[in-house]
Amino acid sequence: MADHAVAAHAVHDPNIGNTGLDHRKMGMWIFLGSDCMFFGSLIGTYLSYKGKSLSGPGPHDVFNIPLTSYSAALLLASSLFMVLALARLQEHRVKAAALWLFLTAAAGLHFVLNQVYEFTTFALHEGLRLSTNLFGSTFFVLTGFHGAHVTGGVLWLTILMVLALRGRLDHRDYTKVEIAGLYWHFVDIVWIAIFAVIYLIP
Amino acid sequence: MATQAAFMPGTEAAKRQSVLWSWLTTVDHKRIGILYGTSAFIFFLIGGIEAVIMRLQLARPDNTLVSAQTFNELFTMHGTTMIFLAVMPLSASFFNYMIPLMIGARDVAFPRLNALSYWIFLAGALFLNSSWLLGMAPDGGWFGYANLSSDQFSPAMNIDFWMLGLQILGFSSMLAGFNFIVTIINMRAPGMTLMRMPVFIWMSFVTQFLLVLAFPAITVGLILLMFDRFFGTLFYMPSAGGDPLLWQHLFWIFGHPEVYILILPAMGIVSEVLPTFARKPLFGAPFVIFSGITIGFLGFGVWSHHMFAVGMGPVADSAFSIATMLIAVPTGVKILNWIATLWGGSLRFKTPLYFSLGFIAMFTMGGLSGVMHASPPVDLQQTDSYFVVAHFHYVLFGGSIFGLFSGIYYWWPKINGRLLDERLGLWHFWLMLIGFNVTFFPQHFLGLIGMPRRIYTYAPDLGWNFWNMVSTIGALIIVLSFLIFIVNVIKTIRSGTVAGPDPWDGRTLEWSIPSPPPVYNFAIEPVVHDRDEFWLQKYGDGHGGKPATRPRAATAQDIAAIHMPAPSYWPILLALAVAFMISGLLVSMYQVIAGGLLTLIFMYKFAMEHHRPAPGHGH
Amino acid sequence: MAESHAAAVAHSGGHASIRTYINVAVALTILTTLEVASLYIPGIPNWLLVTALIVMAGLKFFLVVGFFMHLRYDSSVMRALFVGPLFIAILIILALMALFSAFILLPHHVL
Amino acid sequence: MMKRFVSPARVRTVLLLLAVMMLATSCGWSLWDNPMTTVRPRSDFGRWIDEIFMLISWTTLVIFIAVEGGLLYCCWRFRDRPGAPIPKQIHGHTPLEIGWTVAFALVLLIIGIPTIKIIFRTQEAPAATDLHVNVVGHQWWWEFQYPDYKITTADELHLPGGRTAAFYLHAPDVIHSFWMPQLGGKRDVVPHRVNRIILTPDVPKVTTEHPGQCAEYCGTSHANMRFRVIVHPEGEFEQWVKAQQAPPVDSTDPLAQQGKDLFTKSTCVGCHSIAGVSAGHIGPDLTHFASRGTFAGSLMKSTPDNVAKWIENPQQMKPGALMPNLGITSEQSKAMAAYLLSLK
Repeated sequence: MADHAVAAHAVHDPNIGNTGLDHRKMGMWIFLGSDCMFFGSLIGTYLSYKGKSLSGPGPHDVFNIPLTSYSAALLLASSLFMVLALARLQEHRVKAAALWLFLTAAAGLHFVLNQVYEFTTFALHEGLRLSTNLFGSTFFVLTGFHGAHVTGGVLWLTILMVLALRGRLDHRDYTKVEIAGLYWHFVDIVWIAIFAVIYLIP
Repeated sequence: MATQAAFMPGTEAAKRQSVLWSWLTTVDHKRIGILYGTSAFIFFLIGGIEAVIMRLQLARPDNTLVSAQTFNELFTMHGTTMIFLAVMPLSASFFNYMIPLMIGARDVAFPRLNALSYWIFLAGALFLNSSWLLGMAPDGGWFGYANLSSDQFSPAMNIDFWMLGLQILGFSSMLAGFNFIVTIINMRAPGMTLMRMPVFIWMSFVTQFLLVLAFPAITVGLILLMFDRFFGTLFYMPSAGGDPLLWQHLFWIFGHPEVYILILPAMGIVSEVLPTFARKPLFGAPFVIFSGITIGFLGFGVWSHHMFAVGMGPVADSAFSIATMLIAVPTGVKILNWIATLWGGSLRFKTPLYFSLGFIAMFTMGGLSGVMHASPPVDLQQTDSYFVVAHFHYVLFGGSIFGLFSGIYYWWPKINGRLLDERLGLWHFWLMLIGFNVTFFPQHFLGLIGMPRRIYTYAPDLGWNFWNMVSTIGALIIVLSFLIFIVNVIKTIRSGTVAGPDPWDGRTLEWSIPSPPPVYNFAIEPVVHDRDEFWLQKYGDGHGGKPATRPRAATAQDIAAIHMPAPSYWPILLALAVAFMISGLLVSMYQVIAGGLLTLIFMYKFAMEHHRPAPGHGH
Repeated sequence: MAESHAAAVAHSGGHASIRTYINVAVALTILTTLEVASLYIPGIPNWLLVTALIVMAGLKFFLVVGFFMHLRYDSSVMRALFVGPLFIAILIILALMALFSAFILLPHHVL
Repeated sequence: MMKRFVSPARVRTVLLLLAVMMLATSCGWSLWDNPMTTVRPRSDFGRWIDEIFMLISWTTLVIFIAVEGGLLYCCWRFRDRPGAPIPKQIHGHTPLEIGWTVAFALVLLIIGIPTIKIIFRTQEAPAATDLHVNVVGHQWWWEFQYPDYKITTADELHLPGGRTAAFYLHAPDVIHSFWMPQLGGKRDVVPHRVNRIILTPDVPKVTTEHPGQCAEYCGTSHANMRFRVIVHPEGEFEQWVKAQQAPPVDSTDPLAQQGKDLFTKSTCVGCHSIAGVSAGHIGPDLTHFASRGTFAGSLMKSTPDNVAKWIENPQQMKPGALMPNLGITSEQSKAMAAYLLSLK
């Protein structure tokens, strides 16, 4: 039966369509397109409500720009780690790929922890909660959903790393890692937008 | 995936599986299509019963058949059911069954994801309807306008059922959308360029984009509502500066493309049925296709025409009015192209053609009344009145339902292998056409003489009595027509005339294979030269060109080499976990957490099902 | 270098070389620094700050999508699948913003 | 199976159907003159809308006849005949298709240009001389305030014919929609936002009544959120204003006296205001309750019977109403009804 399957693989990879493109990768790109609309709606909500809170605190009472810049840098660096992991995998250097995957996930986790710290500071020291004012509602929901995306990505990358360390992931699984990478970079570009539009623009 | 034991009819493994288990774990696009279609029809009947109760209540002024609360629940659930649980899944059933057949593929790109979409849909539908059993059916309208939907004004769980149910259904639709976009782009038979795709495939393709791009907007709207209701945020809270109109915008950014999600598949079906029964190609297919794309694209820029009365100011009113009128152009082009398809043809009047002609006639009326309220001043009189009720029933019933039933009569022999009864089919058609017009045409009058929507009762001295009674009688005629359809199905499902592979002298690839098709659809992958490939194989191009070569006959070896995806129980388990997690929001946070963990674990299992086994395992 | 690049392209639908990645990462770092620094320029007019921030964020966006996500090298199908929705999303954000300031907002207590 | 699509029997059926449809439609025409009709406008605003509605109706009627006629003609002319050859495989005709695309666009210009003119004409700024009316949509009744005259009334809107009125729409709870069909289009009443309608009612020969209703679903008793617009001929409006401004006169009727006593001692005063008696602001102002013909969201005529029944059991008459059942006996409610109906 196994021979059978291998033969079939050799003839035609079921994941490659008649256009020569990979189903999974194409599916991921459409998902990301759809996610653009998701974050677009959230960012649109934030911007529509900008400056319409009836009470404080406002964005510039609470934002810690140096910390957030550090977080932004973390995500950018993790994006670099991600492409390096992919390159190593392609060179059949599975252990090195696992290392870069680990660093990517670690940077992501660090980002999430920064966010947890940021949220608790806002809630406990600045008096900004979900129900404080419109800014609190829009800010926490927007950045919270981004944080949830990052957390999901960290989980995904960790699983890939473990698989690689256990010898269950190699260059044949390039596409599996690549689509995880696409997702990861997307989370990064959403943060690029959030960082500029929410944190930096006065 | 080829790495697992292939599910082949007639093998020992297949025989050992019980029938039920094989349906629960199926990943065959045809079976999933049948599941979608059957569920959708059942929900269509439920939505229909809700409609009839409302019509009975409104038959007379000051009627007391149902209470105000029940009536509000009825119209909320009627709208939600018909849109999300009847028309959309009925379209989905055609996407599932027909897309692979018409593009010459053996399955969809992600068969297990396809099963997951269905099970999530079913879970969401059952969740939504379970509210009836608890006596807490949603009562905020299918549009659920904030801030009536807020904690303050709707403290009971009715709105929660609606909000969470819609969220679940949204996941299902988006997953299906990803799947079909990849399927259509990536799995077309060799030679089938985009412009050689059948028009039904094109319309489905546009619909999928609308699904994946429109649903995120309502997902966000619902998330904000959920946070408002459960976690005390202020998004739709006027007292805190929140604007209830934000909901309306997010809802209609989704809601208007949704209208095209409902109508485009029906337009695709009509574009297949007319050429088949006129025995000539669709007139100006590229125009029809580009019209569909234009409608889809413009559909994202007109949402505020549902909100002309909210006071957006003259500039926004004008902009959205112009955009809305622009959409009438591609729609009108389609109608003329369909009529031109009939011109010079040789029309064989079979049931599917009747329904398609009914579609054109009724949809035209819906389209024209739509042009009326594209004009904001006129809309100020017509919006939220029965005129609008009449309008969108002409579009969604006269359009979508007629189109979808055209598809049912057209493809039923392909799916079931037997024809539906022609005489009963005509009875169904004529009663439905008459009943439909008797029900909904008078509602134009009612709207123009001032009857607002969503009222459970009215005073006797406003001149609405007669037309309401007429409308109710019409609704009963519609009920009769569907009873005839059910009789037709029961009568012919096992004993109808055997259809054979090509009962209508069809034009597209699905008619080139047996009815019902084998699990693998095509024994030999077809090579495509034309939009009407099968017609070309049979008759040539009509300009003296030779008929296209048919694929060679399949040998036993060919068939043995086909590998179909193995059945899987992870889709249904994952769907259950998702439903368990989301329904936990109504029960306890522990259930949400447990459901979330289960979802994660099942997702992992789902993803790893066909991953290479660890080295040293088995091989 | 060129050969390995070509090989890589042939292998997996194409992507850039490691050096390109590093260059992109450096560019991203510089842009981020500039973004944050521009906040602290004394007396910078608001419109200039906003424009500069949007341009820089747009550049970063383009760099990540184009190079890290290989969209520059990928099939035009993939590009269309992402850029189309992105375009619609941006239009909708802009439309929402326009709608929410264009409403007639009279003071609440005209009574 | 369907060889003879056009048989004499079928033609007769179609003709019969057409006759029935025409009959039905003519019934429709005679029904346009209903109290809430939108096509017999009685104000400038209503007429502007009607003008453009008629323009669109006639335009679309022409298209309708052409399209449906063409469809029926095709069905008859190109029906399958026994032994017919395979028709010519025509794939399209580009100039023709471009032609009708452009034609549709031109038709839309006919509709679009006047539409935009009227959008702007109907949303002009109010003038200082306009009669200022605050419309407040409550779940489920309407409050009308005339700040210039310091009058507040409920479910009954009085307007002077021929004078431009500017309505400012307020919603303290959820979204409603203010609709006076015969006087023009509706506008939503949205919390935290003040929308406007400006219109000039025609001068009627005699005092005219136009029913109106909430048109945006607003909860359980949405259907019961009605009101009446009363347009006065010249001079009469001022009389009405004077009557409303006057304080209520105590009735000498002992039953009414007893009712007043009950009213002032009950929880009624917490919600309702009667000048000189109570100052609640949750329910309708009752100072001149008896001057209005209807009450409770214009649901019922103000007869002693109705009012008493309502006080006893409001929930039964208007499901979900915010006025609770207060456990008032039928004797007490009769007395209170007598009191309220003495408030002319």
